[in-house]
Amino acid sequence: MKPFFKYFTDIFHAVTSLLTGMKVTGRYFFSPGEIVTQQYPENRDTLKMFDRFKGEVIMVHNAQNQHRCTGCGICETNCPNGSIEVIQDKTETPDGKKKRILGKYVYHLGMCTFCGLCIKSCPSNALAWGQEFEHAVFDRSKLTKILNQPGSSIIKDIIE
Amino acid sequence: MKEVVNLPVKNIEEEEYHINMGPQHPSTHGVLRLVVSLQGEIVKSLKPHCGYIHRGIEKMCEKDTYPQIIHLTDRMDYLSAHINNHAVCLLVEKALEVDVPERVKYIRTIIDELNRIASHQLWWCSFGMDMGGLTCFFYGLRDREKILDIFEESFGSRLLHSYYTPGGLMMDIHPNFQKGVKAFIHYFRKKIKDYDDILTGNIIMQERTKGIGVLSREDAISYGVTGPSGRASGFSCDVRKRHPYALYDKVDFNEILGTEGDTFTRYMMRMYEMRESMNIIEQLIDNIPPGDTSAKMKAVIKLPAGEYYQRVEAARGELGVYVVSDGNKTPYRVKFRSPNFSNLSALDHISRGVKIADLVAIGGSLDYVIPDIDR
Amino acid sequence: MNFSIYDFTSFNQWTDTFLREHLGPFWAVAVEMVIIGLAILLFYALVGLFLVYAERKVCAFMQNRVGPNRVGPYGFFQTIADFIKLMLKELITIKNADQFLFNLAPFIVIIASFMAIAAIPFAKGLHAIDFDIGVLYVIAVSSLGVVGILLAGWSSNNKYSLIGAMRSGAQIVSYELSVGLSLLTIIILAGTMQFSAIVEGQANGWFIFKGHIPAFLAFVLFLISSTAETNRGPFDLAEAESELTAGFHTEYSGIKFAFFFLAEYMNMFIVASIAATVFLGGWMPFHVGGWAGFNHIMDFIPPFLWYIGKTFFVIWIMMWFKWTFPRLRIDQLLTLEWKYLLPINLVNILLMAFIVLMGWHF
Amino acid sequence: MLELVPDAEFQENKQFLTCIIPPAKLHALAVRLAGDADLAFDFLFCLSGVDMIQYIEVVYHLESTAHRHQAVLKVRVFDRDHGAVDTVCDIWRTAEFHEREIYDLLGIRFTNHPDLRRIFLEEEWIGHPLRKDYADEINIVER
Repeated sequence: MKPFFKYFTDIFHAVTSLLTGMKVTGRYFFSPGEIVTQQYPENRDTLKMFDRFKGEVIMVHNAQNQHRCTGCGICETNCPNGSIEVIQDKTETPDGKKKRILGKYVYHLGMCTFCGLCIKSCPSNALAWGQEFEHAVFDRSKLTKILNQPGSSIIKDIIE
Repeated sequence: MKEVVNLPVKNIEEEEYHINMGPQHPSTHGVLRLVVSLQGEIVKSLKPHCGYIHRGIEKMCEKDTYPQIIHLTDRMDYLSAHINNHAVCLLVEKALEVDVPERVKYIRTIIDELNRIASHQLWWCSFGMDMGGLTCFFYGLRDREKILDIFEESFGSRLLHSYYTPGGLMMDIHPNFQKGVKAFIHYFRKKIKDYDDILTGNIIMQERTKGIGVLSREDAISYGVTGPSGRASGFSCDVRKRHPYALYDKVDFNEILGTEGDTFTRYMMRMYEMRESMNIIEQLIDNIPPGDTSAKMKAVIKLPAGEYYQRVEAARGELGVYVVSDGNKTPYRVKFRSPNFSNLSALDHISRGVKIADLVAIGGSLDYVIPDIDR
Repeated sequence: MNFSIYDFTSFNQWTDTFLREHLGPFWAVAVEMVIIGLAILLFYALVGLFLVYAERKVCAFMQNRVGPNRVGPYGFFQTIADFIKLMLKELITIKNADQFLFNLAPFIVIIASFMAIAAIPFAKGLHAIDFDIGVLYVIAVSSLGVVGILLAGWSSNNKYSLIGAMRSGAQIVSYELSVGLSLLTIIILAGTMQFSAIVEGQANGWFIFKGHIPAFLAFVLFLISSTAETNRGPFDLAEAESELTAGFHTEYSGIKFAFFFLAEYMNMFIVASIAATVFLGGWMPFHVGGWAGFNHIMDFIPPFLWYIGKTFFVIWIMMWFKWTFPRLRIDQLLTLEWKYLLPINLVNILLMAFIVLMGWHF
Repeated sequence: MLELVPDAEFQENKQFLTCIIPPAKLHALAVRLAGDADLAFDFLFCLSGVDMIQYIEVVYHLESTAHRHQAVLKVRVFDRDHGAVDTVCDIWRTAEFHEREIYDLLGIRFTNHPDLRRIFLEEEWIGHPLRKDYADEINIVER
């Protein structure tokens, strides 16, 4: 007689377990307030990334188009992937001495792994994370960026 | 006219049927190729072929300095990136005999456990999908998103954080971190009931997993199956208990051991572990002491010549880092003992004689991450 | 001439006499067949497209998503866009595949589901053919589809496809029994196999209420076994995507794949309409004994809408199954049929026969 | 251990008891280490190969799950082209994959291994990438 009852209790347990599962999906079906989907291109105006979001490496420029990079190249040695190339330039200070300044700061976004070692190691805090994340381009060469803006110069009070 | 070929008469009963599962297959969770010999629906044997995403991380490490290695470890088991980072950081700290501040230990422990929960959530949803319950996939991802948002707010990225550095942390946690974690735990304690309702208790799921893919304790040790999969077989392999690091010797948590060693026990281990991780976080989250976020480290880190080994408990098992240093700023040789690599080696053993559908379930319960196997 | 949306019989007779007067009997029948064929084709396409959309929306809501919402309002034209895309896609020819069978298979599948639609009464007088063995005809025709699936799996020259097709064969052969037996339970109650008569028999109450517990049990059994027969989750072993990539239609592309896809949804529609017709009163409105006012209001809703509403309710339940449960294993699938569904069904028939014999039903 | 392998050489290591043994004695010692009730090293948690230029070292990290002690065995192979070590995958099954990995990346053969094929790289690959003298102009960029 025992297997006979077991047959029915098995069916009962099976059906209740299935109904428990159906209760969950059924509940979500009737509660559209729980929908978590974000309508991405539509919410672009309101979409704000977190301050620390690692979108890309940028060089901070102030209102006078000045940056803080001295062109020392520490970031370049710290980068594990070779995605930074600092091309140095020489300039003459008013008192006639030769001084190293930044010529071009080349940043290969396509090679960057966003480890943050360049930003951490920079002695003059010239670099920061940008929050831009829509990096898709049609041509790979567009991923190579020059971070110092044209005509920019170094802030005067930065000393090495 | 087609040519009539007289095929040699074979005994059909004995003939095996080989199928290639992968490299592109929905249930291999990446590019793993399993050559499965079938007899009807029954798996006779299988041969894993890995290496489709072998990137030579160990070779690359030989060229990089210690802080640079960190970001490579992210890319091994990308689902427990923080824990991988932790292994290298601990190794460097041990070699240099640096004491990291208490605050760093607290934060690292909390984040490791968060990472473990996130990893198990992704495992849960992909396991559900392997079983054919597609809805699980979205519930798991929905809840994992909450952790990733916390990560993104504090560390700037969602998956590959590179947050730990030798000696400390890249930066301090975000002021909202504690609030966010507490809100998440409150949220997830409710939502984990959905997991149980929809999959754990489900009769179909139980019937499909109980008694399938049994791995005995001896085999688990012999195959080096660690993590939740090893503990399901009763192999007490939790590195957090055996060789405590960070704060694991101070917090109160249980190492849950299974006895059956089947797919269902492996499943339950991870479900328990998610709850256990939440307990650990709750013990620590309110007590993070103030202090520095990094110990004093030299600008160029050079390990004294010698050999170092550090083990941590990653989400999928024991992760070991073996470094041979010759005193330079780059390691001489780095070897990662990745948990999935050893776990995969047991797949052939435990999936003999099961059906294809079970093979998928077993694979899901071993929870392999292919980049970690290939490295 | 008194046309109404409640009764199509007079409309049909009027059309028939009109055509016969003007064209003669042979051409009248030919024109009628063409009209019916086109109507069903159009209906088929519309329902198929809508069901795909409905499935995606239902599963999205169950999964906390919004589902398709880009093409048209609420993504309503998404499936049309998908269909156009599938039509324009390249038909990949498989090397070493049996080309003839490979091309034939999708047509068999779709024709089988097409034929089954003919016997279903959508409203009073609105059906293509009213057989006196309608139920038998539908069961017979709807199981033809498995031939197409087997052919598709065999001719693709793909191991996954073959495994999927063989699973499907085993599955449909065994679940056909349960479908038949659970319908038989109601046929005992109705005393006829003619669909129109079955529906008429439910004028004073749906069979699911009239037949006490056995009828309800038969409804549940029919739901389970018909879900299995249409190869839908949790019984979608033939195309189990996590095991067999896409099962029997792995190698199909473009419009041939669309045929399989449409046929799957149409099969679901057909079994749902049978469930609605046999168990839930077909196009009969919902009446509660004694509530004359309520019943009067219910009569105002056109029977066609009643029928569609019931059908979609059954379809929704089947979608609910699919998006909740994990998939069964092949041996469990057969265990479920032979150890549980079949014995219960047999006992159920006995019970029903007893009830009918004693006249205990309403 | 000394009585079993008299020519074993112990190495200074802060973390583990390290012992360098000749390749010929490895298998016998491994059987003993795994089988002996007092030692019971049943868990091979890491198996790695290191190219030391003069020789290639195979490192076995062992742990006993019962007694919680750990030890390291090292085998030095001096023959770079045809160097071979006895397999231990009959004792610790996990070694099967790890030995294939070492064979693949460092080129040490393991005798009696049931299925010694390359594990990550394709069969046609020339060279063993983790060796220090491995050169690949295309894929390895020196900085």
